[in-house]
Amino acid sequence: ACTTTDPSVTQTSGTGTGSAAASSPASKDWFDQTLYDTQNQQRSATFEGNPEQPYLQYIAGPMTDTSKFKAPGAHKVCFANASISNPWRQTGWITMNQQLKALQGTGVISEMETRDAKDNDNTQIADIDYFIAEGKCDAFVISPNSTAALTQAVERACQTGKPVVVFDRGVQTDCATTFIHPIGGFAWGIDTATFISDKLQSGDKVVALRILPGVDVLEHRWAAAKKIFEEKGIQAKDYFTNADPTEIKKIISDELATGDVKGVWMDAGDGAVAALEAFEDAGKKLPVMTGEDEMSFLTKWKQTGIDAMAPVYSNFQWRTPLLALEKIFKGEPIPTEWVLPQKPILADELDQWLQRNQGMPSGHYAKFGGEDLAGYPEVWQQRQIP
Amino acid sequence: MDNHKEPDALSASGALDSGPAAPPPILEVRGLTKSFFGIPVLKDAHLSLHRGQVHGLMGENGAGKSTLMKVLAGVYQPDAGTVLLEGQEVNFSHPTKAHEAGLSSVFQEFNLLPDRTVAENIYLGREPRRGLLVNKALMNSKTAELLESVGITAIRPTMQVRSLTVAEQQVVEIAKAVSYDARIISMDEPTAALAGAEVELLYEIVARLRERGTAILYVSHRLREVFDLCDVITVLKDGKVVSTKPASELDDARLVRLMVGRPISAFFPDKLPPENVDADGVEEEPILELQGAGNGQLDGINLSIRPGEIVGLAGLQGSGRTELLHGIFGAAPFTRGTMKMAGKELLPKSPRQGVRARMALITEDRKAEGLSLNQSILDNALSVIRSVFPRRTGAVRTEIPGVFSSLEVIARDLDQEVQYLSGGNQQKVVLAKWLAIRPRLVLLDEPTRGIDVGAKVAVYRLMRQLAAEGKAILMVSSELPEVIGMSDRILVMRDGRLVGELPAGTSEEAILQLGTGARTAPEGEA
Amino acid sequence: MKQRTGFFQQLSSTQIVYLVALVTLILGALLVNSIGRSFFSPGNISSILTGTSVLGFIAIGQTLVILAGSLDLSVPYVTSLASLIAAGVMANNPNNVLSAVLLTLGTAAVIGLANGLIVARLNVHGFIATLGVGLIISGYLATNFKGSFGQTPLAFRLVGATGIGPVPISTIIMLACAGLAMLLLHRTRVGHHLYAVGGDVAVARTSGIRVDVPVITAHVICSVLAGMAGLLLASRLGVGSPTVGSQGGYDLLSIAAVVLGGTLLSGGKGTITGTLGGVLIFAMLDNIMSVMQVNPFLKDVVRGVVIVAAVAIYARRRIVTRPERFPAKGSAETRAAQPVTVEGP
Amino acid sequence: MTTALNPERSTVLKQNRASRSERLLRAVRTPGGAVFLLLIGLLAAIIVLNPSFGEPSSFIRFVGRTAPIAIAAIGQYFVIVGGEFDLSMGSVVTMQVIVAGNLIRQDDSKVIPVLVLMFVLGAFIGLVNGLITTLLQVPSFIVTLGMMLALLGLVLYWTGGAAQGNPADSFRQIGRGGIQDVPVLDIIPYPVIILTAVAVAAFVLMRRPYGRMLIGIGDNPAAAALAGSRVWWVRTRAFIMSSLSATVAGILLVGYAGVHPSVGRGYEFTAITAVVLGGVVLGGGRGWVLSAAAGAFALESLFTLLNFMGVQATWRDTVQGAIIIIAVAAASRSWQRKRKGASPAAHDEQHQLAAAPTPAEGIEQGGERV
Ligand SMILES: Nc1ncnc2c1ncn2[C@@H]1O[C@H](COP(=O)(O)OP(=O)(O)OP(=O)(O)O)[C@@H](O)[C@H]1O
Ligand SMILES: Nc1ncnc2c1ncn2[C@@H]1O[C@H](COP(=O)(O)OP(=O)(O)OP(=O)(O)O)[C@@H](O)[C@H]1O
Ligand SMILES: O[C@@H]1[C@@H](O)[C@H](O)OC[C@H]1O
Ligand SMILES: [Mg+2]
Ligand SMILES: [Mg+2]
Repeated sequence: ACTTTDPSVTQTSGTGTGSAAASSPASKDWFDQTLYDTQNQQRSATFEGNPEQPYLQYIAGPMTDTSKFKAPGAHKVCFANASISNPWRQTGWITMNQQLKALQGTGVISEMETRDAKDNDNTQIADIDYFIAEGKCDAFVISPNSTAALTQAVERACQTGKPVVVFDRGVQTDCATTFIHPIGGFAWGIDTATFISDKLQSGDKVVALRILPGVDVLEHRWAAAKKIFEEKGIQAKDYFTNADPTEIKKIISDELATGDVKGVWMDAGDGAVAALEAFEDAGKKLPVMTGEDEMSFLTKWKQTGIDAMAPVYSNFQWRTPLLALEKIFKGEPIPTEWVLPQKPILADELDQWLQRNQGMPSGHYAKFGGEDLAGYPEVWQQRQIP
Repeated sequence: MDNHKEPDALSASGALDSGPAAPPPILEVRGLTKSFFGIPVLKDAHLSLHRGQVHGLMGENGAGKSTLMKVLAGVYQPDAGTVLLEGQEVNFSHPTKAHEAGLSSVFQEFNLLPDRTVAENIYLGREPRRGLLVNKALMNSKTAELLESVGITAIRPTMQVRSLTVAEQQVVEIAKAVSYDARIISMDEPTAALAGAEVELLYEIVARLRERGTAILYVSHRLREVFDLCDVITVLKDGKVVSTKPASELDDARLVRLMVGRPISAFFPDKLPPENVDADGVEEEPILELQGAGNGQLDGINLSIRPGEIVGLAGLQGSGRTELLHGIFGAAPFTRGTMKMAGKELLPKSPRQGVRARMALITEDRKAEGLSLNQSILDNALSVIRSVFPRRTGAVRTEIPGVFSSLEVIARDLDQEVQYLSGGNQQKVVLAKWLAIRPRLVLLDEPTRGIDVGAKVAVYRLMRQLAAEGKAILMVSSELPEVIGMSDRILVMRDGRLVGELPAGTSEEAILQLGTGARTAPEGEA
Repeated sequence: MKQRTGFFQQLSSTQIVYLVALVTLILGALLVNSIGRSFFSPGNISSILTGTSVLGFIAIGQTLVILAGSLDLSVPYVTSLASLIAAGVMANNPNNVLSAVLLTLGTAAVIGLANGLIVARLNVHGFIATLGVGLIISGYLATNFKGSFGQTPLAFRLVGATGIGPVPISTIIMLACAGLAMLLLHRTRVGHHLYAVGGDVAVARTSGIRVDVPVITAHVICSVLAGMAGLLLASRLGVGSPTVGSQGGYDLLSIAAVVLGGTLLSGGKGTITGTLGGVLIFAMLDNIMSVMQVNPFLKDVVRGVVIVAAVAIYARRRIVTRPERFPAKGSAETRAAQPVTVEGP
Repeated sequence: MTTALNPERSTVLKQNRASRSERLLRAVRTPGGAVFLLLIGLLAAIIVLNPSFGEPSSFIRFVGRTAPIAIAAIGQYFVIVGGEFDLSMGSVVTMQVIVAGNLIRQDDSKVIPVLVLMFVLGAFIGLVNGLITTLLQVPSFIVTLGMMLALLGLVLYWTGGAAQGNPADSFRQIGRGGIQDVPVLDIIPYPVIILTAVAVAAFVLMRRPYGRMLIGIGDNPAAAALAGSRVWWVRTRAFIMSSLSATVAGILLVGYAGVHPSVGRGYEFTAITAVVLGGVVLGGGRGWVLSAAAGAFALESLFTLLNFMGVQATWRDTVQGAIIIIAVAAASRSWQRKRKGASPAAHDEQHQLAAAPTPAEGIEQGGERV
């Protein structure tokens, strides 16, 4: 019989755009000084493009020449999604679908075939391989489930010669046509930890609530924050919560029982409300807090008037891959690493964002960036998931 | 076994070893002592087995017979004492050791795997191998030979045990014990599940083994069998050997007295005068009436039972007696025909409906179908009432201690779990739970299976009492003396049909003839 | 109880499993064709078979454990740990492959041994014993690994990426393991004893079997096969991952596949062939739903319903029924036999 | 029940029930009793580490927050003691949490109707689990596994993965609020009251015919069926109670923590662990309902203890795993010891149930008596 070896299973090149630290053992830190410095600078960088369309903005840098992909007509896109297992991803997925409809309307995309890996690396590898073999894809969009594990599958997609767009979590290869992501986890960590440290004294206790381990974009948030807390002498104790509010509430209650908690830091805002309620129920003074631009947190923030900020891991990045493909099929150059704006919501903007998202469910993300798309606002309000 | 109206006086002190004089014993047990968690079960037991000898081991429930056997089989380790095999001291630390030494056993408990084949069961634990692998072909052919050698043709080695009848399964167990080519075979109640032809088969197997020079240790509660088969009988009482005598020196009465330590006045108690019945109560309406009842296993069942009547139901293993009780009770409902309870049309579709009609079913397998072993005596006794007449629980609860005392249940207290009771006491708990509903019709399936003489008598007396109170009783039993001794009428089944009715006091031969079809009834059959 | 002798009654549960698989196949082919795709194209077949490999390894092991009357809930964690050890020891150096594989499987075997000893010697129900061991490993993983670790060299990655025609090597290895497991079950003493212990411990014991041995053996093999799954995953992912096992939900899914394959959850009866059928059904189902782009939440609904429905097909059937003597409904010919009354003996 | 009994003996036999104190002593020596000792030990350790935990007001809050899992454990107990498993519990909790969030929203007037709907839904799921298990004879492990997948999938599909938001505060009060300004305790959380009610009801139920039947069925379903029990219905009711208790747990959790699709995840395993820790035997027929609840408290106390000890959160699983193995191994030892312990008395002549005559005498009296 004929042996079929995937020609693309090759020695990995090593450094990629994702994160250098991703394949290192736990004992080695997720902390990466170079990346930290880069993202720290990017926080104040100027973004190219129209601020009205943040999902198309980017930081000037190397561009990929896409002229070889230039082709008229509608194209078939294959999307290998890690999952839609949390509200952030669900919101993004809804937005992406509305964007898809728009591009189908303009005849750029004929159809998008999606495979959802349900948070499973192995499944997503198989999904990508299936697309390569059977999908008749004109382009690939990949939202990797984890950084190192998906690297080779992405490389295989690249070797088809079709455009490959990677977004959100990264992979360890440069082969993709573009890698789309907001500034990143270190920037998030710097924004949030600086905010909290500024309001607290050295020696104060902060509880850090983290969703899950092992995801680069999340680990970077904590790596940066931890460093800053250490520098400022803040005592930060971290827990993994799976975003389960029950867990969060118990953790806070027990922490409150052993001493005052002055601040709460979160690597993702999901479950922020429960953390605050734990303070309320214990009759303790509400903490300085960072959540996320999830509606539940913004609403609670407003209600309680706490000293808070909402870092943003720009949800509108879910639109960008399809828009990038539009450019690619036109042969327009696009950023090789497409860094999207990532601007936290500060107290003075809170009302504005609440206003803009009135009627949205609690799992909705304020900076979802789809107001101009068809179906707004019902589709998001009713969370219609295809 | 006949009724023993006049028991002989007998000295309880049995002579010691009185086996055949000349050859040295093949197996000798000396001073065997075994306790379970501090309670002695065997006390200084001794026993000698000789080549070609069938040695009966008798005793009441809990006397220690099975324990002794299991020590010999390597299942239990003795606390003290020695076992000599042809003069050599042996110590079976594991059942395999006993097998290797030429000792095999048929255990009292069911010992086959229903989902494995006959061959796999017989060679379990010593599968023939070629190299590292099991040689299935050899295993099957050896099994076929073995089955043939013991005279069984209906069973193929590759059949699943589950597809065999209970009797066939028991025969497989016996074949399994024989297959070890053992010098000594011990059999613990091998006929408990057998009737008629299979018992004959067992007799033949035993005879053949005896000819070969195999020594057999034989445990049974059926006196007749013991006298038919055994050369020597040892009686155990409370874990002590009280007598070893040639069978010829014993008779039923003496044996029973050795076992229970006292004479038994009446094995099958006499009928009691009916309570509160008019003089001409004979013409009373039947409690149960079946017309043309049948289902997948039964056909054309016509019968009627009047209050105060004890009707025996005889037949071979698998003839459908249990099925008939289950049909009446609703556990395996009739799919055709009619049934009347006290004149009212009723065809129970579930046991619950049977119970509601105030029927009681004492099942043949008390551990599997009669008791919740981890629950207390009290909970078991109340189980029927609680399930079907929960509102009467309180009232019945207060009567329970009285019931147990009159049934003479021996136990620590009502909170004791029934698993710790001996077989006879467990059976009394089963009876008690059914008495609680004041049944009109009592269906008894092998009510004395595996219980000792003392407990048996208690059951018989209870039956008489129930009959006197006007209840109707339908009793299935494979022990013909019991059927004959207790029944007012005897119905005989064969192949799912009632094939005849015999009056009280009929002979075993008559029953067997009908049951086996050896004699066709005058009018002929369908 | 009354029984119907329908079509299903005459089939063995393994036959029913493959019948269900066939129905799934036909349905899949129709559905997939209806959207202009081919169910039988090499790419799709390869995709389905790839889907069987990892679960296959684990389900084979799970079959042995369930047959022996136990259960293994620790498999996902063993799989994750195995992937980490493999990738960690290999560290992208082809010379380390052999030692890594041995170390991985050795560690898995030790965990299996622990499972087996806890079940057999400490008398802890398999559910609790392996849940506990799984938690112990899970804590270790969570504390010591935050993200992927190590790197498998090219030569080793080829195992997960090579195929003979549309058949992935990994599937072939899995089937080879299945073959070995069948050989073990049907042709070795310990295999026979495994059925015996799962069927009835007391019977096994009095038949002279050392009952610990089959239980411990089953647990060790199950863990080793979970280790194999970990190796395969390390090969496919190129790295070890502390969550790759739990991502797959292999604990419950493997149990479901085993039961779907006709093995009794209480032990003593069942086949590897049936389990492979169960695994195949799951793999085809996943494949069809993915091709059809079924909403990921609804996928679980379908899985859940299929598991229950498929098992329901044969669960109610008594495996071997006694033949009926009479037609249950009673035919006209069966005249009620009149019992005769005989005078005396 | 006059049959075959000597009425005058009834009086003698009243004393043949073991004394209350003896029964209690026996009970403490079983795993179901030992879990209470374990719990006391754990609580003592927590208080040593953090004395403020022992203050009535913090302790009662601890009880309150443990109520949902304890209630779930009680529900799971019914299923387990009847010889089955309920793996769908976690999904039921999640479903109820999301139903509450999506249907009540901020509308106080919907609280009651939605509550009713939730109970109906809960009962319905239990009914389906029970009927498929008992009538179609699919192993409950598989039925409830299927239900777990299907239910969660359906709910997430229906809601697009996340609820609209927390339900009205009046509804959340059930799980979050309490009777204020109580002397000493400061507050009595409603969950504590609900837990107490559930525990009392469960305790009483287990002493009633239904409860005894359920245990009997877990022990030997064939015997129970032949004794006239509707085995299918008794077990189905256990599944219904399990789903209903998951519903109550869900209601308390929405109140306590708020709506999120991860609320309830893994609840089935936690509940089963708690039940087993409480000395209840998997496979049915043995164990007490309050021990199951105590098992839940022991588990929660253990986690709290680990938090206070500053044990890294990631090690928590490891400690939990080790503890349940040790506890269950010890329990299986102790059931064995109980078996040993029980035998002597059974054979002790002094302890014959029928205090008066021995069987020997009875037999000699033969047919005359009775
Ligand atoms: N494994 C055991 N653990 C504890 N006690 C036991 C065990 N096996 C037997 N016993 C007790 O030892 C005593 C003797 O039991 P054994 O089974 O030997 O009696 P037996 O003579 O065979 O009775 P039967 O005629 O009812 O079969 C009984 O009281 C029984 O309860
Ligand atoms: N092969 C078998 N496997 C399982 N159960 C069986 C088998 N054969 C018979 N039974 C059951 O055993 C019981 C006895 O069967 P049946 O009614 O045919 O015989 P019977 O005349 O009552 O004999 P017995 O003396 O054994 O009670 C019934 O409950 C039947 O369902
Ligand atoms: O859960 C989200 C994760 O999937 C994404 O990659 O990063 C942001 C998180 O909130
Ligand atoms: Mg015995
Ligand atoms: Mg019978």
